[in-house]
Amino acid sequence: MPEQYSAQELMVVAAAREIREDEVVFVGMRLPLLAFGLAKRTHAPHAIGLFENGLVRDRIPPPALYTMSDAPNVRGAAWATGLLEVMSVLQRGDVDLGFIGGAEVDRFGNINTTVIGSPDQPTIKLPGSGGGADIACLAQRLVSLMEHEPRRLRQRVDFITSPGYGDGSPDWRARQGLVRGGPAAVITTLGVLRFDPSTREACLASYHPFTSPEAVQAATGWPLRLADDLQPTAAPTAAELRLIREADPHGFWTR
Amino acid sequence: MPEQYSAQELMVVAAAREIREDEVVFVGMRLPLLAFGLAKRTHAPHAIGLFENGLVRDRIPPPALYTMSDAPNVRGAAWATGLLEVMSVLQRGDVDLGFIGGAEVDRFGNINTTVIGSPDQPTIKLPGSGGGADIACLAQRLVSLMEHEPRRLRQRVDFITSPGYGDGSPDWRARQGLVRGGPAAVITTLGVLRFDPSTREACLASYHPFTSPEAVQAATGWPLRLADDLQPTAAPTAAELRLIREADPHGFWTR
Amino acid sequence: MSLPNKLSPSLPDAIRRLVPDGASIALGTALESLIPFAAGHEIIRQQRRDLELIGPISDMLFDQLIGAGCVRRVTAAWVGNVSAGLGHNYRRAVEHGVPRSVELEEHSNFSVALGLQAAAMGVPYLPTRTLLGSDLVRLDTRLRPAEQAGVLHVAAIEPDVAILHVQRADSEGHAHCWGNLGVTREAGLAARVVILTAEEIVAPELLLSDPNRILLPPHRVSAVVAVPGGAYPSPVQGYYGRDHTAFGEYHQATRDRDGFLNWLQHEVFEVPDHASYLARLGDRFSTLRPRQPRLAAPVDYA
Amino acid sequence: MSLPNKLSPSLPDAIRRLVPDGASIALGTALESLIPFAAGHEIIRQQRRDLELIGPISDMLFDQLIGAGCVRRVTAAWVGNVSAGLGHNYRRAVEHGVPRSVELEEHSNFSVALGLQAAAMGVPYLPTRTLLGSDLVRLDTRLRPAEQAGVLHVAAIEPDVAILHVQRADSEGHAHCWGNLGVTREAGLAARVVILTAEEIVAPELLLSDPNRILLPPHRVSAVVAVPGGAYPSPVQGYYGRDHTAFGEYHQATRDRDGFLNWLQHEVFEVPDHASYLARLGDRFSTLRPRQPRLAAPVDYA
Repeated sequence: MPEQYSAQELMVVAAAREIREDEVVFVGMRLPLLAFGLAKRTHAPHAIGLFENGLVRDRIPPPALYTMSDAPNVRGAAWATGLLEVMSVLQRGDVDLGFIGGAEVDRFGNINTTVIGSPDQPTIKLPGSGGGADIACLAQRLVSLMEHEPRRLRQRVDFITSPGYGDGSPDWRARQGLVRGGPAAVITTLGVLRFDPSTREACLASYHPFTSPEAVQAATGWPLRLADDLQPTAAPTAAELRLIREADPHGFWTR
Repeated sequence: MPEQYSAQELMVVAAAREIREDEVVFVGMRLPLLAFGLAKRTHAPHAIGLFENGLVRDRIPPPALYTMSDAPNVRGAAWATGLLEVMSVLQRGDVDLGFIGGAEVDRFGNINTTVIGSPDQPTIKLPGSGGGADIACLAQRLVSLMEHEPRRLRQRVDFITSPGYGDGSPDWRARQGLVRGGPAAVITTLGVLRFDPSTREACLASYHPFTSPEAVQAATGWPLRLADDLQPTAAPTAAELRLIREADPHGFWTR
Repeated sequence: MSLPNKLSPSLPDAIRRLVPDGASIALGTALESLIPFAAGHEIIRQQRRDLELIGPISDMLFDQLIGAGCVRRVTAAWVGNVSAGLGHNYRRAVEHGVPRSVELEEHSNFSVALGLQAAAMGVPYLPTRTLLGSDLVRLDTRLRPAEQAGVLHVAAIEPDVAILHVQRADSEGHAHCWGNLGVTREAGLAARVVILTAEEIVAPELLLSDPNRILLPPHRVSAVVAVPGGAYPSPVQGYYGRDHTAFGEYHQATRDRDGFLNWLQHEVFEVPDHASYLARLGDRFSTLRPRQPRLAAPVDYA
Repeated sequence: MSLPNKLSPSLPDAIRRLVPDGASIALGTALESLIPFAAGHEIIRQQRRDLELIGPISDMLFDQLIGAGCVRRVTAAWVGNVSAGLGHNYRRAVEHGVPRSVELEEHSNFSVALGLQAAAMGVPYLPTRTLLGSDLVRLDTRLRPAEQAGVLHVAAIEPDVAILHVQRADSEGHAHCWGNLGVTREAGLAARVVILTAEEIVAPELLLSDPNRILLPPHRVSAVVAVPGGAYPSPVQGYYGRDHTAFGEYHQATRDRDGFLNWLQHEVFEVPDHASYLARLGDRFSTLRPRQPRLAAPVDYA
């Protein structure tokens, strides 16, 4: 009988699968940090992780981290330095894959973490970019993680903090001067969205086993297209769940 | 009976006197390094010295250094870092006084360490700027040290590696965009030249006790003006000579 | 032979002398660790006003200073609570002007670092390829398109004051700081005045024995203050871990304005100084101490 | 858990694989110390041609490579012999085209560092206030006036290869390097290929015990080679001092072209590898070893 798992645990597994062997990954905190550790313990043992506080790790992150600056994450790091050094590695083009979270994402993968409403008259002031905009601009591929609700997956975000494909026109990123990158996937609590190479539109590539394509569409703020090869997201294996639960023993991030 | 001393020893003493208490000094090698040590052991114990290899020292340099990167100069440094960090401190305006050497200097304090003849058809290829041009552009005051010969103190240098007052027009540095600085003194084997505040011309401020104003003028490649308060350079005291000889025990730089 | 004494007799003294009303202050420069909470709380106790806060991701301390009414302007990449997300005081100030409205200059982590680095390097700007296509460029006048396409210039950010918490320092301004550094070095090289709060004051010889680990050249440091536990509840590598609970508790306690005012009274105003605060914490602080050392491999400067 | 093995079986192997004819190579990045003389001599033995050498103040090694006919172009701030001043081979090449003419891109120390840093940061240029009013700006096309008055832009310098000598490294590309660093880190972050020559190969755990001292992120390192004594006659902090006499002797021996060719034959071509060279030096090398350790103060990462 398959083991029970949370949506967050499935998101960690889906995010880990985005990491390929030998890649340099801009990690950040929360679920992506767990995904990085899972990938290193399974299919990508040589992956290297960057943290914007000024750390690079090539060893498996220790368990029970609450922030990237927790002392155990510093111990055994492959480089402890400054934010500028790590961001420069990113800007140079060395980062294959970057992860970010967000308050809302739109049809073309643009992410808002700045403000709901207008900057002059905010309905909700969000905390801001952090390093998110930098990763979205400068990584070779971007994967974002998000709670799947209609108010979070929107036709158009109120404010583009971290650029995706802009208005969806094929040369939008190039016109901004962005020399690489763009969203590869949005991993949500309900499914995985990927971007149509011609329309730049986010489409449902897989839905999590506990939901349905229709339910995902209903929870999305635009008419969500289904990929031709739509399928259920592969459930976590027992081994994957064990590794995630070792890394997040109190279920702080995944329960 | 006054002690015998070399021209180089007198130059070290004269250079040390240019360093004021609490100043941040861009030091470099050879005689300026000895001058920095002497100043710290006499009138400027709190002076801080910068070295372009990436060192900052606030302790007295150890004796018998041949290069700024000799191991004893690193030990006990107040900062061991990179060239860019030290140059950034200079560019920020933190350096009160910088020392440089040179192959030739002209009437307006411009220094050439690049080429005798033209860059296309060099008569003598000189080693180049090193950090000299940076110090000349960015320190609050510049002091250069030079052998005094007519071919080295010239009406006009073949090539301005390290800018002084350019063509001598009062706003020359400002027109180049230089926000500060300019030569304060040229200390030679025969005397100390200082710059007329109105004409920017190097004038003889003092001649070393073993020579005469006329002999200095004869060894200079332009009609050298004498300062109104021209006097002999104060000879090194016995205590100063003892300290210099402790720092350069084999007389490598000063004999 | 040694440099003049920069030791400040107390944190209140250093704040009084060096942090005037209206100052721009870089704080929380290492991101989640080494946050100078003790110094920030002393600023609140001294009721400084009209400050500009400068930082990258700035955990909880910015929210506290904003709620206490000390802040006129925030120049930062992220303001909130790393454990819990949003910062309630930041939201109240920006959404409703409570206790006062706050001007924002919103950055990414990279752009705020580049602005500080420009000031540290003494140049008017630094170029970058980040933030192209981000709406932040429309709002932030410090970000300007360069002549060359695909490049932005980030104008220099020169704080009046940087308050940096370090593991150990001496009376002359030398300091050792290790772990993730964030923008600590850039802020220290950029600011007009640098205050170091240190877990320990040690002999200069100890620090000069490892010059590669020294944080800043000594002439850049204005004052050094011994503040053991001064980063609590944020972590200090080698000294104590993070009190995660404190961040969650703060988030819960400050959901409404009255809750924050209670928190402020109890956690800041009723506390005469940081030593009393730690004494009151008792075991809660001491259990954060590491159980066994993890020493770095020896290094020989012979 | 560990990264792939980057250890090269020998210096000749690493040079053969990673330094092709025509490559641009950053060398001598720490200025007077940690100069990779052993690697440079191996490049001479393998008779590489048409190289571009990149560096700040570059002691004696550049002069040797130029005299050996390996060099097409020099991008540097200073080429000579720090102990003696001029470099005879450099003069012969530039003044008389012997053994071949050499293109020059002349910099100041600061501008060459900024060019490397621009490449390390992934930007097309970095701004500076140095070199304004210097004739170097007229010659060096990498230096261009910015739109803003009083600012120059230094275009990025991206070496094909950086050869960096370090105190200790492991098979995965982690390295510790201490003392004055010059432009070592910038060159390592800028170059397409990084070769580390190391006094010692140590266990990764030793290096990871002090991540703040690690030189570069491991993905930037292409190959690691054990070359004890590999910087001789330049110094390596903690391992050996500078052989000042060697610099003076070289200056005397290479005053004319025949003298240099003799030197080259005896000091490079007749030497099969660096270990043989050190063996031949015997006491002359071993007396440069420090007599007693000078350990850095312990640091606790707990």
